[in-house]
Amino acid sequence: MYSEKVMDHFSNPRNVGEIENADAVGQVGNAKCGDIMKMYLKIEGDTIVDVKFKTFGCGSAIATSSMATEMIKGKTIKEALNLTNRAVAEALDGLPPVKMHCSVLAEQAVKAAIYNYAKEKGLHFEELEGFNPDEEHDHHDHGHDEEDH
Amino acid sequence: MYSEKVMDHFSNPRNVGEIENADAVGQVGNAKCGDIMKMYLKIEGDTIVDVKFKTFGCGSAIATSSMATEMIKGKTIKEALNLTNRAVAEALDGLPPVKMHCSVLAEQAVKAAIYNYAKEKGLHFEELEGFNPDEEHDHHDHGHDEEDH
Amino acid sequence: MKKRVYLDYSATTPMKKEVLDEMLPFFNVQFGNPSSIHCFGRENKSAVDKARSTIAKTLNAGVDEIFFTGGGSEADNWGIKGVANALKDKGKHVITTKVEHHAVLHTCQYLEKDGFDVTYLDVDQYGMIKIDELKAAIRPDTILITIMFANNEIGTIQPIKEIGKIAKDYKITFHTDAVQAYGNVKIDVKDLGIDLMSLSAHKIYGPKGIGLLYIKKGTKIHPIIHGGAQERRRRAGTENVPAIVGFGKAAELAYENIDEHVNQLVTLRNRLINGLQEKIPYIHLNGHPTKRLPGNCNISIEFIEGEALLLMLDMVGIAGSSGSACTSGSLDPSHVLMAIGLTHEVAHGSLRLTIGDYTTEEDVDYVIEQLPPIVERLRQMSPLYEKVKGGR
Amino acid sequence: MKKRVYLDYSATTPMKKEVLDEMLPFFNVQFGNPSSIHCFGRENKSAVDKARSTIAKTLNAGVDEIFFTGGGSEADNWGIKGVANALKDKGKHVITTKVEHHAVLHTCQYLEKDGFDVTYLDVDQYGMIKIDELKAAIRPDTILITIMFANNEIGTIQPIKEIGKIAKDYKITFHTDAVQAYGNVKIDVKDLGIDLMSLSAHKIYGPKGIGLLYIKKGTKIHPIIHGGAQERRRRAGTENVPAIVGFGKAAELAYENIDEHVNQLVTLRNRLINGLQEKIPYIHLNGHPTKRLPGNCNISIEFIEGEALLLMLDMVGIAGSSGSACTSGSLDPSHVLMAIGLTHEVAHGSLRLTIGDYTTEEDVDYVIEQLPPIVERLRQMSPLYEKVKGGR
Ligand SMILES: Cc1ncc(COP(=O)(O)O)c(C=O)c1O
Ligand SMILES: Cc1ncc(COP(=O)(O)O)c(C=O)c1O
Repeated sequence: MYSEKVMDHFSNPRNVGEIENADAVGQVGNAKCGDIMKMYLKIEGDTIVDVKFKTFGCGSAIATSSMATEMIKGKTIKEALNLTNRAVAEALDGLPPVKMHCSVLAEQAVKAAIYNYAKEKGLHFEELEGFNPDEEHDHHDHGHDEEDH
Repeated sequence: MYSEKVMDHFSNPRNVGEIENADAVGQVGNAKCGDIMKMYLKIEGDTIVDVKFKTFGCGSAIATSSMATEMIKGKTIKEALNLTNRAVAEALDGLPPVKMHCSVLAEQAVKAAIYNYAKEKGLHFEELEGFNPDEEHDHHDHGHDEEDH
Repeated sequence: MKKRVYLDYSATTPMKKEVLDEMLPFFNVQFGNPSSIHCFGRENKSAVDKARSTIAKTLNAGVDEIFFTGGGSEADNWGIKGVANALKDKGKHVITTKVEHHAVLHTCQYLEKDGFDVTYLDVDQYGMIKIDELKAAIRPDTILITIMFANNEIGTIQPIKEIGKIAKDYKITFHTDAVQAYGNVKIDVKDLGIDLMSLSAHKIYGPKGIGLLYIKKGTKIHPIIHGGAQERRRRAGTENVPAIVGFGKAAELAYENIDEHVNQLVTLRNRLINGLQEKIPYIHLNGHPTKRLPGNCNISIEFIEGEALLLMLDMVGIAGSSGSACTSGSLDPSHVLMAIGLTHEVAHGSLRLTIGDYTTEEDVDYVIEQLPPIVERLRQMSPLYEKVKGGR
Repeated sequence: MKKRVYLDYSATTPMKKEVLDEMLPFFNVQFGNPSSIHCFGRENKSAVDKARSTIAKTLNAGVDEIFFTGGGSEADNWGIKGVANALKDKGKHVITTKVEHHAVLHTCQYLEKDGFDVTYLDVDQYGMIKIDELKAAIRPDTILITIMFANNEIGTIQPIKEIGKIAKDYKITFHTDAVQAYGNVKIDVKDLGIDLMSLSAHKIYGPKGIGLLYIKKGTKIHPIIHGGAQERRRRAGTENVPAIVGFGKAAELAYENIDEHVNQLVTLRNRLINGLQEKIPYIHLNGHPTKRLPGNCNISIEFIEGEALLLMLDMVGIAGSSGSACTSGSLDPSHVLMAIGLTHEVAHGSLRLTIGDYTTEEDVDYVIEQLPPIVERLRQMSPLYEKVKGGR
């Protein structure tokens, strides 16, 4: 059901762990849905010099976390904010429809960390306009066509 | 589904045919139900000296006709009138429940022939009281337990 | 061993060796539940997907329009009750015919008890519905038309494309029971305008206990077997993997050489019909002379009764049927034969011989040789025959 | 080949060789339709009768009380909807539990849409219903109690005999889903006071796609698959002869040495539970400690999620499940685990390992060896675990 890329990132996840004294930390998801992602960023200037994650969740939650950290490491904050869930999913050679919410979660986790960072530092990023880290996203629509049953 | 006896009487039926100038002829059943039995009797005194049948019907209709003719041949009219459908069925080592109506038909065919004979000759047999050869018997209740469907 | 000639392919077929071979590993090697996450399950999921796609292709349907069931009867029940329940707020009128298989007929009768109104269309002497009568039967509250593709007893093939067109014009859901047609007729669900269609594998040399309902995308229908999330949440129950795989293989075999298959059946069937008609007086063919299933020969043999005939045929090793095999629990004359206007006695004397892929010319000739004396023997016993011999 | 350890016997089982051997002739040699009159059919009728009688004996039921279906889900749907429809004039209240299989639960929910009233009984921390609550739920319009025999996820066995007694006292029809219990528990339908019971062959090393509904003589129930006269006019569809024969053989094998079979499973299961509990902190057993299915081990492993766990287990060749296999189309936490009071996160971390006839001590030891490092690895990735390591 998963691509080889997903299985690779699941079984050998990159950047697992915590960053002591991280500059930015963001956590999204909740245990009810079975996925919690926590991201730690080390930021120098406007560059993300290090990133780590911890994830409670299914195979694709772990794989998307891993892929997302790889994709933003060494990038600017702006670039990181422009990371979309589709880009993460594509980088993994796709996700099953029922798992697309995991990639959404990964995007949200990056945003949440930067949101917290911006709040602390009094910075403003237009990419974060309208973003609310506590919002309950309907990321658990499993995409079944329940049409009429 | 049929006993060996039934199959024997079906594949080698005894007394098939007609009797020219029979003393008694009786026909029961109708094409709607798929069974018509016609019996011809040759009667001397009060003895059935010969009997033949013709049957349009299923395997057990043919077998019960054959068995019934065997059972009344050489018997007195009274004895023939006392032939029950159960006796015919038993003599055949039983019939499937859905086929019991065939044995009823055989009993009726004998009775009908004697009824006609009695009418013609002005005879009276107490065994025929209440017997009406034209009555529609519910002999096509196939015995299914349709309980509640 | 005694000669055995099986001419009851419409009742059921032997499974082809290729089908069995394909199924075998799934019984005890690759036996996992396809809904499971582990490899025992995953490998089966792809086997199921493959079968689904093979079958979809034979119908010009999408893979997401094929839903496996426990047989043709379940598919018929689902198609009809599922739509009736989904649309009952829109209307409660259903149109069908007098010649449907019992799986359709009894389902419609059950709906009647449930407050639905059902029109049973008449058919002509060949078992064909009349398009005008179908149109006339349509009401504002008609929600479903269910008309079989090909009749299981007399083989008559209905004008499905015309029916599909009418259903579309009036925006009525159209279900067809194609259990007998599948494998014997080319079916393009899109071209024919079919919304729902029932199939069964054991009629095409596949396994028993597996069928399917084709559901055109967007068709409103409720499930009838609720439970697990299988079949995209529409038909619950652990997938019958070996049977699905077998169904897929049987479908592939049926359609890879369908023209040849049909030609062969038609040739043999005509040989049989002609041979019998030449040798036996007072018989006539039931069903449409040309618009009929390739393997179907249904004849009425006057003055004798079908069961006795079947028993005598059985004694010489010939397997046929009288009316539908499914209805033989009751020996009432077939509703199909009554609907085409036969009298009770002629209906009782009907014989259905259905030819299939393993039937040979020799088999057919054997029947042509064996049947006439049997018929004559039974006629000699029949009180209905004497009149004719005397009279006509 | 890589080591493969199948511990998902509750999802489905491999078919036993003896079962397959028994089935094989019926696919293409003795393939006739048992409803047919000819010998191809007759010989199959007796094979079906034999299987029916074998199974009836294992249940202390009459042969005329066994009705084959296309699986356990169909049997559940039939038992429930069939009674609801037959008795709806008497009342429209049904009692069930919160821990039923989806085949029961979703059927009950469908009835609710249809105007029925359903009480879903709570269960205690072990998944047991409380007899007092059952009694309290009974109303004058209660027509059906449907409570599963043994739970498919956590293995808890309900007090069926007490339930049967209450149902009888109140003259309410009692249906039980014994799909998981059959073959693992001795079942005497008369002694237990069961009116209707669903079984499925593929859980006892028999074929998929075949199940049955036991219907106590005299029980009022409508069919749900209408059509031909099969199964004494109660369940239409050409009999799935090979599968019925296989079901019969599987039943025979299951009950000829049931005590031994159960002992073996219990021994291995306890070895597994004890081994894991010794080696892994923060885990606990779900379900009743003693009143549980012999092969069932269901544990919650805190701080990690089940799917990830299953994938890692799969990589080392171990097949388990997290929640019911049938529900894995949705990854919502199992309703059963929620009903016994687990929090969402603990429910997500549940692992079901079910042991069967082919499980060896070696298999169990392999799991006890492989699981702890996997759990530790996933916990190291989990943001929920850090707090504990820091805190507790
Ligand atoms: C308790 C229970 N009931 C019903 C079912 C459904 O049975 P089947 O898969 O044969 O439809 C299952 C298994 O899937 C089950 O475990
Ligand atoms: C036209 C038709 N519909 C439905 C069925 C029922 O199919 P099944 O026996 O697979 O339930 C049959 C055959 O029995 C049939 O011939």
